[in-house]
Amino acid sequence: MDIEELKDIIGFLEGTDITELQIEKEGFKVKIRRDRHIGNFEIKRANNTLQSSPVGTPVESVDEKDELYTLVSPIVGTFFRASSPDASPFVEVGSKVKKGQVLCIIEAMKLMNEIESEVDGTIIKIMVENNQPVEFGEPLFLIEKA
Amino acid sequence: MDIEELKDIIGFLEGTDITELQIEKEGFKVKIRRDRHIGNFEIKRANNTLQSSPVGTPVESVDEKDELYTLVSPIVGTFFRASSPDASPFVEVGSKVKKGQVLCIIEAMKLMNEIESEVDGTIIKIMVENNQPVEFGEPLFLIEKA
Amino acid sequence: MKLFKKILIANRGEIALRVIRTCKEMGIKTVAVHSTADRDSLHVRYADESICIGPANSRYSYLNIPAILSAAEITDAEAIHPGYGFLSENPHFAEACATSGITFIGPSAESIKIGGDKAKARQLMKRRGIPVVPGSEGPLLTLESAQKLSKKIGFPVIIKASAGGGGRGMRIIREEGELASAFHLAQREALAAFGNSELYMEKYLPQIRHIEIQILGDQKGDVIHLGERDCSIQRRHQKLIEEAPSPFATESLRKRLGEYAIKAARAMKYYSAGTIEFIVDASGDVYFMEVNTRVQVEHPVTEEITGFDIIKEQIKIAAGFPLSIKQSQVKISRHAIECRINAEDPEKFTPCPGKITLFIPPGGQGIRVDSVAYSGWNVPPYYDSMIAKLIVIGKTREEAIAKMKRALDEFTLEGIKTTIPFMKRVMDHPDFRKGQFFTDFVDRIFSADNGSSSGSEESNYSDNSP
Amino acid sequence: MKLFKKILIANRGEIALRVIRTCKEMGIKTVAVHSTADRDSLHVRYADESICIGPANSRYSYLNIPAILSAAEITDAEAIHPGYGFLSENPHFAEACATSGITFIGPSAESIKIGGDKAKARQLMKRRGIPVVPGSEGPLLTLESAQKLSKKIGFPVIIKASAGGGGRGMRIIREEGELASAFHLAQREALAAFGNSELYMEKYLPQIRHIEIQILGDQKGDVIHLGERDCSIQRRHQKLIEEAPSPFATESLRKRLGEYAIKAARAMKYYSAGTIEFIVDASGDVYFMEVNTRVQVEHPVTEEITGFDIIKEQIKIAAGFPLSIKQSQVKISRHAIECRINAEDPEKFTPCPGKITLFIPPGGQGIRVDSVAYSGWNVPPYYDSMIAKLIVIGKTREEAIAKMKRALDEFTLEGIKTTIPFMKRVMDHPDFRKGQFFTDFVDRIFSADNGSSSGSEESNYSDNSP
Repeated sequence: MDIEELKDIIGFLEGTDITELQIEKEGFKVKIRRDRHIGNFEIKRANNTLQSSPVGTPVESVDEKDELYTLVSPIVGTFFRASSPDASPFVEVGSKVKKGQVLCIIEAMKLMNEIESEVDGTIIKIMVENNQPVEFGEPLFLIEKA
Repeated sequence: MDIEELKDIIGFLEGTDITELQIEKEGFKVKIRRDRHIGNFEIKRANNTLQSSPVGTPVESVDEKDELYTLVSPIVGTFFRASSPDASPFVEVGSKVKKGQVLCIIEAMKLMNEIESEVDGTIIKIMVENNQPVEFGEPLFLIEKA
Repeated sequence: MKLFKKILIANRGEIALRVIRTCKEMGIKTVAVHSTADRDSLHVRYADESICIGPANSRYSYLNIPAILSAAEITDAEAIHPGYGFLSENPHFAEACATSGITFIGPSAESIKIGGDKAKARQLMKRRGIPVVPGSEGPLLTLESAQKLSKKIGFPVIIKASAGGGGRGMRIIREEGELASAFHLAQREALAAFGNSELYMEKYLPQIRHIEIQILGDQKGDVIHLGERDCSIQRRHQKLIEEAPSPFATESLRKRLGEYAIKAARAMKYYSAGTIEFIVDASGDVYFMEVNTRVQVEHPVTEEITGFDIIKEQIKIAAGFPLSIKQSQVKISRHAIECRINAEDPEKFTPCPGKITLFIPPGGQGIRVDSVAYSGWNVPPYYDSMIAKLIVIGKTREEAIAKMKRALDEFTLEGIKTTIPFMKRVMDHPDFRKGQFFTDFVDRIFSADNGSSSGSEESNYSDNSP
Repeated sequence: MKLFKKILIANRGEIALRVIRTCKEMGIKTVAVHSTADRDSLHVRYADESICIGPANSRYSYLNIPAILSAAEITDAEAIHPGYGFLSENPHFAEACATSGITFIGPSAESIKIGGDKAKARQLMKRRGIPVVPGSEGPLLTLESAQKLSKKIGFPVIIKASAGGGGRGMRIIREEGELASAFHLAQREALAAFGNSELYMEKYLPQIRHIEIQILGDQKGDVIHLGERDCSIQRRHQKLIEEAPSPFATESLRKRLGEYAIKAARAMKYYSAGTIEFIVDASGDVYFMEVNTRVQVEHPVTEEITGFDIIKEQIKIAAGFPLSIKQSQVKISRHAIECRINAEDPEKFTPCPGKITLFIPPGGQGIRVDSVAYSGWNVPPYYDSMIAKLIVIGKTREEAIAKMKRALDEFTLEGIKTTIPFMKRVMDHPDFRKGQFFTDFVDRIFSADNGSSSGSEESNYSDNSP
């Protein structure tokens, strides 16, 4: 499939209520999803049962794929890439990091909380600007696992 | 499958309540998911447009199948199977009827309205008890067309 | 004297539900009637019984007198509440109910006839000493009489259909040259809309307020009034926002309007709930406009400032009870505003029926919602576009406006266009906030949009408000 | 003195939305905080900003003081409204707010401490001449002292946790033989629930009413009260239905309770909104029970009979404004009832979280709904099961009950079980209708079900009501 075909499909999807379209070519696979849910809300839980929940696990981080890891903020606060305004950032995109290495600081209630990497790997993306507020669970770093 | 086929499928999905469609070709696998509407109401019109409506046609009767015909009440009133309490019913199940033949009386505002058959055929079912109130559009007789 | 055991509501939408609510609170059973297009309507769901009376076209359903009376007969309903619109101001319907031995919950057929004949009502009120806008004494039958009269009262003049309402058959004439063609057009429009080409003429007053008085009268002849409503926020003679009390009314104006309204009701031997509509011009002069012989869309604002239930009073009066409220018990200490939320484009006011995908009405203190909408409901394209009445109540007008802004902000109505954005604009407009507006307010804010490139809405009136 | 520009609401559900509504009407910006389970909550949707502060478990989110204060800091909120429950009666939180330079919208940490220590509060009130139920002067530290005291005041007695609330750590002891094991169990329960095993003892009064007085005090020391609420319809010490005024209260009882409440508030140097709870026994004797140092779930019934906005007053008081209401302006002329609609089985009261497939709240005159529910919302299983407060307002108690019956009937809430059927039973119960009920009402109607095969609910009390 080339870009023109892709554009064609994207254009065609405008005005439909299709929310997801997956195509795989080898062996062929199509998946079309339409969202006919009410309203603008994304209703996340589809059934009434108690689901596996993050109770008791104040920090959750999401594995996107096996090789990618998203480090999310475990607390609410202000994100700093360096230990002081004059210091150089703890990491940059491309930095190799070790599990336990400090990646950033989140200031909460005048306390500087050092946030450590939970995996060995390479920083692929830094998702928050320096000196920006972050909420609980907000993605901070995308790390390609070593 | 090419793009045209894909568009065709997407077009086909419009107007259905299918929310997810998966196809895999090798070994063949299909997954279809339908999202039923919220609530107990049967929401009858699915889009916003003015549809063919019974405006100006105060009497509507429904063809169930080609050979079956449902005569519905064109007015609100009380259903009588005979012209007077002592008289015998106009028709019984099994009666052969002609188009224009009186099948029952609906009393409304002290007026006796004779309700005629709109087809030739045989009475299959009488759907309302004698001396019962009927509303507009309520099925009265099921007739097998001759 | 006994209350009814069962009432049939010959209407649909929010007013049908409104009547059902009061009946439930009074312990009276209810019968809903509906067209095939309204099977999923909440008034059908919430009534004790329901009867389908015809197809979507209201001529064969909600206006179908035999079907409605038959429905009352087969359900043993003792009385019919007509709501507003449809058959509510049809004297033949009131008479047909009487003939069928069913109580019509409204005034006498004779009162409805007077209310429906604008020219006759004007004459009656004038005789009783109630000021009317200078104009024709009786119907204007010929162009010649129209020309003669217009010279006497002076341009601009307005011609209206005697049988009219809602702006049809109505023409403003600013100079003599326009008269002839306007007269014939209005005649034709009146004939088409009301089956009656009779016209009458009035002096046209450009900057006016529409202020009306809610009255209640019993069958013994006692009449009280529940204060005024200001309905000056209109578009093409359709009310959009109503409030009570009027921000314009002084104590003396209120008293004068109340006295005129009671005099008018007595002149018509009026009983049930009704409304006497007045024009109040910029200098505070008052003129009788017309009588509405039914409950009105905007009755909740009066209910909220007085605490009374107007539908309950209507039902009790129809059953023959004397008025349970004395004029001295009518105390007004709060301010209420109603916005009519319509399924319409908020700029062009074109109807937008369709499916409401998410409906979350505002809640909390001082909020009243009268609506049959719900998540998943299809607004049918066949009827009135009003889908909700949002009423707010505050201790002061300022508080009520703050509440209305909050409520409009919170009102979640997805899937169709509504007039909510328009209502927000009005609430933010400095003239509205100051209470300085006339019936041309809506036209002015829209023409201001087109006339100036600046988006800000400046005051259109000077500050020396009356 | 200036009002706040931005307030953070450290709560969820209807009370968070309740605070947002008043803030909007006051022109104050709002920050919602939420757990990961509450992303789709209406309080998040309707606030100006929102911050996720932790996971579903409230210990790490709604009870997480550092996360909440950080959220206030990064959003520049000047004040925090704690709602009810969660951190609202935690003096450390009030102090932590002060340390962070953020105004806590509530009373002083000192007042919260007194309110939280039931035994100390009793002592204080007793010294000020407010009657308390006969019982222990200070905490009961040993079984021996409990045995001694119980002999003095006579069985039955009740032991309660000093730090308690909501029925935990509470035991009724009808004879001496039950005392030892009950004492130890209650100690253990109190320790587990509140981290404090301190108990106190009171004479147990079997037929009592729970009547409380809403107070408002400013930081200068002015205190007024807004009349009483009757909260006697409870199940296991959880209020289910509240009303104002109390059907039991005479003018003289009302006056007495009001005077005691103001005296109690002054004794605590209380400011903000608060509630002084009393026990009133069948003979009309009054005893101080406890102080609630926050806004209560049932505050709307008082708002509806007085017309005031209690949250607005709280915010103004916290900003340092003097009380804007004088005692003489508090006039009560209507009757309000609140039903707490819980996502629970209406027979067994077990929680039933899950997806609400269709939500149509009742509307029309005299109906107030405070709720964050909507069609399609998933009631999360992690928190309180209350999903809506339905409040009705009538001119009389009879009218309010008729309205409540109508509103419960109309309330459409599909997909989960709710306590609506239970509420309907109460509204139809002759004892409730007569206003003849005590705190054992709910147990009585359920045991009546089990005890008799007849389905009819007969009066459980004789007609010589006090």
